[in-house]
Amino acid sequence: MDILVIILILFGLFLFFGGAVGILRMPDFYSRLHPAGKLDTLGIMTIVMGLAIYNLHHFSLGALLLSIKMFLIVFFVFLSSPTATHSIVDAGMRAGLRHWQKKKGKES
Amino acid sequence: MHWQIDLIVLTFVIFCAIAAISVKDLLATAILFGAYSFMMCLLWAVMGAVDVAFTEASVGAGVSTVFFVAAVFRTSRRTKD
Amino acid sequence: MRLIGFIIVCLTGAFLLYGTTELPDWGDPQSPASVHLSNHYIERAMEETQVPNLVTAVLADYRGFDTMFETAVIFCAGLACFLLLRDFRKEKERFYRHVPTGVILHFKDSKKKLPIGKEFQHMDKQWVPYDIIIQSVCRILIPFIQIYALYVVGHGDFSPGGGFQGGVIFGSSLILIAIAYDLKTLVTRIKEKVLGIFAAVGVLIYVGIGFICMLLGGNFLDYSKLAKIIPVDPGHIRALGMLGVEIGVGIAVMAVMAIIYINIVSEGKHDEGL
Amino acid sequence: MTTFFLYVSIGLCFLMLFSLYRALFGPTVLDRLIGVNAIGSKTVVLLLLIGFLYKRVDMFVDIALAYAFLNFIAVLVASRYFHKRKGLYEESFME
Amino acid sequence: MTEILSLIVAKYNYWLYVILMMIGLYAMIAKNNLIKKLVGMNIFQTAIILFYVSIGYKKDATIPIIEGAHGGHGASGAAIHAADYINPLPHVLMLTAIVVSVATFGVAMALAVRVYQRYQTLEEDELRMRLSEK
Repeated sequence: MDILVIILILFGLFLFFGGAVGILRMPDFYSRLHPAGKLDTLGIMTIVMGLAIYNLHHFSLGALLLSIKMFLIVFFVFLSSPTATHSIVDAGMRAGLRHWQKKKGKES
Repeated sequence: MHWQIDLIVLTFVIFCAIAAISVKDLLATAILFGAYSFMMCLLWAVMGAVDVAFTEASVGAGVSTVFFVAAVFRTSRRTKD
Repeated sequence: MRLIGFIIVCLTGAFLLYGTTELPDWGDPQSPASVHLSNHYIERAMEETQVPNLVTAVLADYRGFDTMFETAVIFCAGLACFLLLRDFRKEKERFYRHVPTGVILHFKDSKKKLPIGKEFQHMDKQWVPYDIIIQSVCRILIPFIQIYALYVVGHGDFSPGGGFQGGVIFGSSLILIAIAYDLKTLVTRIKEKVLGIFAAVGVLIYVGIGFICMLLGGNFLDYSKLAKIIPVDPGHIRALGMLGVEIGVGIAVMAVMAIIYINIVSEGKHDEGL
Repeated sequence: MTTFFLYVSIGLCFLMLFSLYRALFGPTVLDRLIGVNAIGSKTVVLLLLIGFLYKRVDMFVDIALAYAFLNFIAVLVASRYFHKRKGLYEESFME
Repeated sequence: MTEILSLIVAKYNYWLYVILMMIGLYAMIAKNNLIKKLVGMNIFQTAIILFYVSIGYKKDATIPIIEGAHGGHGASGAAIHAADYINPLPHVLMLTAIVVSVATFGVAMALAVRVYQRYQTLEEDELRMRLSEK
């Protein structure tokens, strides 16, 4: 069981790492949102699920309720984080931000 | 016991505070102030002050940023320094 | 000005840095702050009040008088926002939008109120179409947030939380209505008068519980005297009194947060906002 | 297992630094908003991890749940600003 | 080496609190914009709150909620030692301080909106100029 938890947490950490590097390295606003929206949501879901499974080690009613609360976190993040990303994209479109184009000749 | 996390987050808080007062756009100040309060909540959770962390989570993430953005919406974003 | 400020700040900082050498180490259990009074709180609060969360016990029982005036300060903040910004003059120029067709009606200088049905929608100067995704997600989320806020208020004795936190979360759910839909929606669903009455009632509940204790022959906010009128186990009566006080604080904080937001975002006109 | 959680949380703190760079030096306001959103999602996980480090996670899960709700509101408000006020850059550029 | 490390762990926090307070004070004195001054005030406030909360922290202690009392009937036999729990008193004082600070922040924002309605600016020097014109 511990191995499953460790695998889930390390996978989530890897996803967070990908998201962080993507936010740092991508050239413009819209392409930065791509890692930020997807990888962070999936990363938080995997890590919290791993922690919830770890919490069920010593099984009792309290631990079960606690794990249900953690799954509630997963559910609400699954619902609200893409909405936040969508609203940021909408704001960028309305603000008139241009998307990035590869410049030929000189580097950007 | 967890002094490592404490020191790292405290250093980030200093960066955030310097950026929040030196950036030349009030909306960006509002957003950076939100990040500042996130880290402050983390700091209090590390120190074991659970209730204070809860208060900061609800106040700093939700209401304080909202008031700030509302005031910037009704005044201007312009600032000279 | 900048140079003077820098010098003053550096001097103050140097003095304070010098002062830190005298302070106890970080996390020292024998520091002066944690040897006198707080040991009594930690060791005795559980048997005296039956509340496991020591912070709530100290906040609402041992230092209840302090918290009462903190609540009063928050109420005064809401009152100050109302008095500073509220503007009762009606907007002369108004726009309405017919929802099915999208025709926009424009009124100039009309004092008369139109009989507006459901198909007409109030429209601001900076009107943007509603975002269906955000609206439907908020419609799902808002009830959960409100139930969670009530849980935080009610469960403040056993886990972190209490009146302040639950009130702020409830208030931010009201703010979420105003953001996802429109400020007009929030103002028509919860009237301004209702919010004001809630803010006052919250403080009144707090003071009233203290006063009832006084009428029953105890000191102000001495919850153990409540056992004369509420038939419960006398060990738990203090926890029950704290719960009542927390409910009062929660109501007051919720109403004040909503009042401040509505007044700031619409400059006191209560018609258009973020 | 506690040591593992400690190292995971220190790693998350360093990942937070990357997002913080975008929040501090982002060219536009919206880039800062992305950075702050990413910091918020890492904070939820870190709060739970701190709870496991204290071995009292039943107390910390409430805070994480509150964050999952309220981080959303802050981002929504800040992006709602751009729905109403056009113009991405500071108004001082216009003068 | 371990002595230096322990000294840093013992005192580094206080140094950073002082630096944070200096940042807030500098913003309050030298910045020209009213809202920037408010942000400086809030940073100052959080530095002081941090200092208070860190006084109550104890090493190897748990959070100030009594363990094993969730059955509702409490009084779980074992005696409670004060060294096992973090000091709750600074938490109480600072908890109310945070909520009051957000309320006063709201009032200050209302004042800023009012000033902007009247004078169309938030910069301090421009405000002085407008005031002296009249």
